[in-house]
Amino acid sequence: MSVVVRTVTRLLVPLALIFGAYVIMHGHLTPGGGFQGGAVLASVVALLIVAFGAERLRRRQTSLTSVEDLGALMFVVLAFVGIGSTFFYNALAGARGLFGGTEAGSLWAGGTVPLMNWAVGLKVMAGLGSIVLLMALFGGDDDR
Amino acid sequence: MTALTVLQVANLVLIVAGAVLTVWLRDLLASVVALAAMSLLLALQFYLLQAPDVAIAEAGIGAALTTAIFVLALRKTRRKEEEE
Amino acid sequence: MSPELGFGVAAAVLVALMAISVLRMAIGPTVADRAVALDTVNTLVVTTMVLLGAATGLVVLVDVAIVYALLSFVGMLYIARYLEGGLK
Amino acid sequence: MNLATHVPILAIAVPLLGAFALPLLAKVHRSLRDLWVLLVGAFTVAMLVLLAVQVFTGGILVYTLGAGTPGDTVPEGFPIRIMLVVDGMGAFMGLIAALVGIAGLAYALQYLEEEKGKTLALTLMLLLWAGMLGLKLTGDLFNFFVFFEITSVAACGLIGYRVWESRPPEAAFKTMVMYTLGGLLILLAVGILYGEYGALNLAYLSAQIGQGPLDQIALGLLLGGLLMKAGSVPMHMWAPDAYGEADPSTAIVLVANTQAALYGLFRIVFTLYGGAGSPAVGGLVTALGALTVIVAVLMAVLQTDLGRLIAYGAVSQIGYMLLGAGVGMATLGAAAGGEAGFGLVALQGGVFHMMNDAACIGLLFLCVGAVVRATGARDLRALGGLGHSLPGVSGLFLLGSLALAGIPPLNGFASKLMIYQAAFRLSPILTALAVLASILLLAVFVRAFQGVFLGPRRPLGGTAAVPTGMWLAMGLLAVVVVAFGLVPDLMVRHVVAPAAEALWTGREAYLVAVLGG
Amino acid sequence: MILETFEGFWSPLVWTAVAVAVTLLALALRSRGRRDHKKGTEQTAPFLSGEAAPDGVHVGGQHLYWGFVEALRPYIERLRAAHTGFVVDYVTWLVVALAGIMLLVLLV
Amino acid sequence: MTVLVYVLLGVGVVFNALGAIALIRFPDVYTRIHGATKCTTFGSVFSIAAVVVHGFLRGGPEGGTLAVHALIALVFLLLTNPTGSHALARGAYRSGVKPFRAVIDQIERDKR
Amino acid sequence: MWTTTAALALALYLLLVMWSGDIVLWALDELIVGAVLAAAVGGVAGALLWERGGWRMLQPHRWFLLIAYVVGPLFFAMARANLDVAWRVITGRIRPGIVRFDPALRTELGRTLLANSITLTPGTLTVDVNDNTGVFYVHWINVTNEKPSPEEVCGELPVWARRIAE
Amino acid sequence: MRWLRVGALLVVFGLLIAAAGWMRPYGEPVRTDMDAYFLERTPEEVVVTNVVTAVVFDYRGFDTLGEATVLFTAVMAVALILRRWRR
Amino acid sequence: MIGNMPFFVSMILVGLGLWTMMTRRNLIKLAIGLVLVESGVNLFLVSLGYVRGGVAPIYTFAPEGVPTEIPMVMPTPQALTLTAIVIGMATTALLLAFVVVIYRHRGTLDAGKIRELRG
Repeated sequence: MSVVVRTVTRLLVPLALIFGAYVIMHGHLTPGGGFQGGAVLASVVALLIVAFGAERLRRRQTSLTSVEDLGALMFVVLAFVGIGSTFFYNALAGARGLFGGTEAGSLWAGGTVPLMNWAVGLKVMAGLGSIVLLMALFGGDDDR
Repeated sequence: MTALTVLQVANLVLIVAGAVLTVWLRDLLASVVALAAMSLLLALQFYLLQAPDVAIAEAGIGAALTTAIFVLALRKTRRKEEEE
Repeated sequence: MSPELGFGVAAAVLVALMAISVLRMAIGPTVADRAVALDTVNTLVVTTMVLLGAATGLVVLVDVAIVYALLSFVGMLYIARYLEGGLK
Repeated sequence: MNLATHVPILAIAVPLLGAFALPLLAKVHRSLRDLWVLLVGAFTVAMLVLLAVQVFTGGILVYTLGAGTPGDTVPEGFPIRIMLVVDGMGAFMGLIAALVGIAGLAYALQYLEEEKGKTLALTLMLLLWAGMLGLKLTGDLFNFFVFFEITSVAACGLIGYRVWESRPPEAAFKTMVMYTLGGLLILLAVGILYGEYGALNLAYLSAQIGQGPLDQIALGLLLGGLLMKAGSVPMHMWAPDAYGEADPSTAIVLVANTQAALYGLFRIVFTLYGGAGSPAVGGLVTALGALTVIVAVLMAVLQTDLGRLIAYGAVSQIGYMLLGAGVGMATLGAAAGGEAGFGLVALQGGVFHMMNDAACIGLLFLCVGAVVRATGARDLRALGGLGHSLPGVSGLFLLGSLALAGIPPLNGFASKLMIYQAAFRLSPILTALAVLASILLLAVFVRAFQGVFLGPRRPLGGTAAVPTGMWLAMGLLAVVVVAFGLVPDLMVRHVVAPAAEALWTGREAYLVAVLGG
Repeated sequence: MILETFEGFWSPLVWTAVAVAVTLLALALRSRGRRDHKKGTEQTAPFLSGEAAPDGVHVGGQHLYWGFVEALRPYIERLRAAHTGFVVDYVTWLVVALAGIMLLVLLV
Repeated sequence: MTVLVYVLLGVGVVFNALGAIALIRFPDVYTRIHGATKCTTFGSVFSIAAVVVHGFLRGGPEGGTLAVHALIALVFLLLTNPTGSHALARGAYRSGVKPFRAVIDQIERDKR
Repeated sequence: MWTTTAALALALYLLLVMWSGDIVLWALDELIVGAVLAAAVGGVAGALLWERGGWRMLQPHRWFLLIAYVVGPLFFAMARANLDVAWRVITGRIRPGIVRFDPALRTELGRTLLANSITLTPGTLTVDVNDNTGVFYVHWINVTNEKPSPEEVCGELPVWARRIAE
Repeated sequence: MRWLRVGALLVVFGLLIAAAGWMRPYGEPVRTDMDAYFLERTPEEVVVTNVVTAVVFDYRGFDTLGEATVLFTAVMAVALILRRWRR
Repeated sequence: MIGNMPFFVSMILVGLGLWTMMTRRNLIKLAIGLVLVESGVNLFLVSLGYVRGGVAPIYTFAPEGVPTEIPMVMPTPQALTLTAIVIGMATTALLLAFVVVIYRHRGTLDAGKIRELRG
């Protein structure tokens, strides 16, 4: 695409990234959360693809799927944390540790919820991003 | 509150218009554009229904990513819908 | 008459304007015309969301508008790039 | 941590965990990946068997996810959280899944080729397995939908595994369209029920549900979606495509997946609606079952592609299950009047046939896999004389086809006998149709056997050697086929009867177990 | 070892025993058959329609039940025509069945 | 100050309306992009400015957050809107849409 | 390199979470989290932002110039543009055409700034920018001269763009 | 065939519209026990102010796990389908 | 004034999607129809959760008197819809991947010509 789009993309990418991170980080306080922030981050990947071409991101494809694996694993492991009581038991909520804040509205409250937000956020970002990337990469050279 | 109701009704009509356009247009790219518009209006409707979480998700996924993969799929295939 | 009501009325007007844009989307002869209409709807939706956030007094709703302002750009770029003949 | 109390969730979560970790482990080393698959499979099977033992000895198991204790089901007289509810039927389906899943995995480990995306296919198989288990064990309607979608996506990914050929992607696309549409219908029904009763828990909804028009419409939507996924006749057309084009290791899990949809159907009709639904449902399901049996078998006669032929056979078997369950449903309303006997037997026959069908059809598909591996062809016109080079496989194929056609003393006969007898009481025509279909099925398989294995020796296009893993998978299923045929009563008395009872009269117990006295 | 059904029972072991006995009986009868049957003569050679079969020929699976299929051709052709392999038809059938199911469930 | 809010809002809505009307009235893609982009962007500036003023008038964390978030939305809008229009115009030109009744088409001329 | 990106990200984050606490306007938690996230963003996207000659924007006076430009000339031009469009919408009097001019800008940032400004200002719309030569092709709604100079098309804007970005 | 199509679609569509008409009035849910529980108890039980997030990640966390699995499955399937294959 | 209109609209979307899938032969149009059905279902779910005069179920910056005097809309349907949206995106992506592969093999998107599997 033209130089205008590329430059604006350069400027927008960090802003969109930090905004996505904000949406994930404040998922338990304001609208947002893992899915939404992950979708914002994934559209950053889509933006990069459309502005700079998919070939430039080909090398990142394996790392994206790895991030997705890690996010999914992290989510399951977080769910396993509560298995002393039950699977998915929110063992950290209100427990006064890190993420165990007792006051609703604090950044450090919610037990496993913010952590799961991050897990799902990374997962959704990598997942949707790699779907778009795979679609863009398919067919590559010999296709028109 | 009444203003909100009016907005909801108007927006619902627009959603139906967008959906009809999506179905009606023969050019697949135009169809995708109309789908994106419908998705946009759908997100506004979610917003009016006081569901900001869903609206954000629909914004990210419906407006950006679905359009992206549809356009990519169109690029890999062909644009016009063949006549019967 | 409080400002909130004014914001609500303004939002209603903007929704009516969206209807005009959807009309252009229906009749626009080329895909580019329809995409312009999409762009317009998009800007109007963002504005409407901000106005409604102010109208209902719910601050948290404004975040949605930010996401829209950021993301609909991506969809537009894909369509533009298709028209341009890129994205092989 | 007391492992025994967490058995239901471990049976779902461990395959999921295994699938998530699999691509990472495959990056480390391939043998580690294979080891991990076997480990996860063995653990899951152990959990499922343990679950079945617990349920059949101790009654319904309820596990509330995220609550303080697993038994904390109704915090304020209202089921808030998602629950896993395992009754006899669920445990039975778990056993089927265990059998089919471990056979499929063992087969796939040897059958799939490394350079053609083996890691991804194994991951998808684990995910399909986990989704199937979730579908069978969950007690929450929306959760049911979510697992339905997991199985859909994983199944379609596996069907399209051989992308370098032109037919599998087509089959996968068609299947995907149908599955997604069915899933959306189910979601719509869930929405309607939620709008009416403000709840998603199956037991709670069951206690509340009435006979209003909305309930009936939701029932119609659910029936439509589930019958589609089960492959009942007017909506069965995706099934032969999918089974026929999938790899054998996938196809047998797909069959079990179809049965999981059937289980969902039973669960909806017997537990959720439990008599409150329309009386027409029983007749409808019976009619569709009879139609499925006869249409699928007639189509099977025409096929020349080995995979498609067996696929139509599999569809006709679904018809038998529908027939049995439909007769049960039709007499459920009259159950109080003392006429219950034959309905229950029909239901038992249908439930038992699920297990038998999984084993026979699975065995046949696995044999086809060996044939394809040896020759690279599946067309009956191109095959022949394989009995010389693949004697063991031809024997197993014969065993499976005879069992499927209902030749005594193999297992297919026992369950079909129950269905015939019970359906005769409802309408002799049904039995006549079913027996006719069985005979035709025998003809079909005689034809397949003649075409593939008999005749003079021909040159092979591939390798005739069958690796150990494939032998193990086929042997496991063959043992099941023979054993259940020789001692069906043990199975029926100890496993099938409790499972059918759980559907037939177990609704009260189910509600009590979830909602408390 | 007896599977009790609604109006009877089924014992596969007894059945197997009987089947084995019948097989033995049949073998015994067979052993008392004609003595002039010799291997390697015309008596065991295959014939196709009265002609001597050429070497290595195999009647493939697709040739079986030709008569049956031919007799039922009108029905079977209609059935086969319904399986169009056309995705839109699949969806149509789903909707048709859904309409039928919903009407039946709602009205009956 | 409430009057200011109303004035800004009124101006914004009027310009937005102009944009939509321009979309209908202009004859070809490029002129429509002209109208739509300029007018809706400018109208949004005024509308959102009204919200910002309103937020600051309301004061406190709520009003402040409202104002700042609206401002951020505005900044993103200002960044993305003209770029999107430019990309679209370029795409439209390259896909073969000729400007309507153009007195000169320099790109065409340069290509020759 | 990445620190500047991180700083930009941090600024946006701090704007987003204003009024969260009492260290000026922010809570300590938010500051820490913002720093970490901004560092992460800098690590991921740092190279991208400053890839080609973006260094100039680090000089603070350019920032003030940018703000002054946006509030002053650009805003004024936008207002004029809108009145212009309004007039044309009502009268329907247009004389469109695509013209070429060379504003002689060298950096990508300057070209971007000018292109976006042109799109927002009276009667003009950037259709294409030549990547190598920096020649602008502009759709002009009221062509008065077929070979215009930059000043005729967009007034003082190239000067400002040069002042800010070069 | 064509009339079968149109008729079936009309029947389904009509029944769906009828279902929408038979629903309880829009905006006035009848039974809200579960949601009232979520709204009241979230600040204490899951120390969180966004109730939707609490529902998504705590009360109905298993659904979210399933959803993450669907996404994972889709990515794996797309990677399987769109990998480099030769004809 | 508004009645059950959102429900009607969502059902109309479902019907439109089904109609598209039943009358159009193009594979991508089929996927578009599926997306329409899905949007209809999502709209239906979210509309179910709306409470007249309610506010978003978020306590941060919520107005005074929540939730006892001012109602909050129901959170569960929103959570369900979130899940459904992501699931829908995943299935759409897979569907389009199949479409691309089929086009690669056959060079057509006409469903009437893509029927190698029949009978």
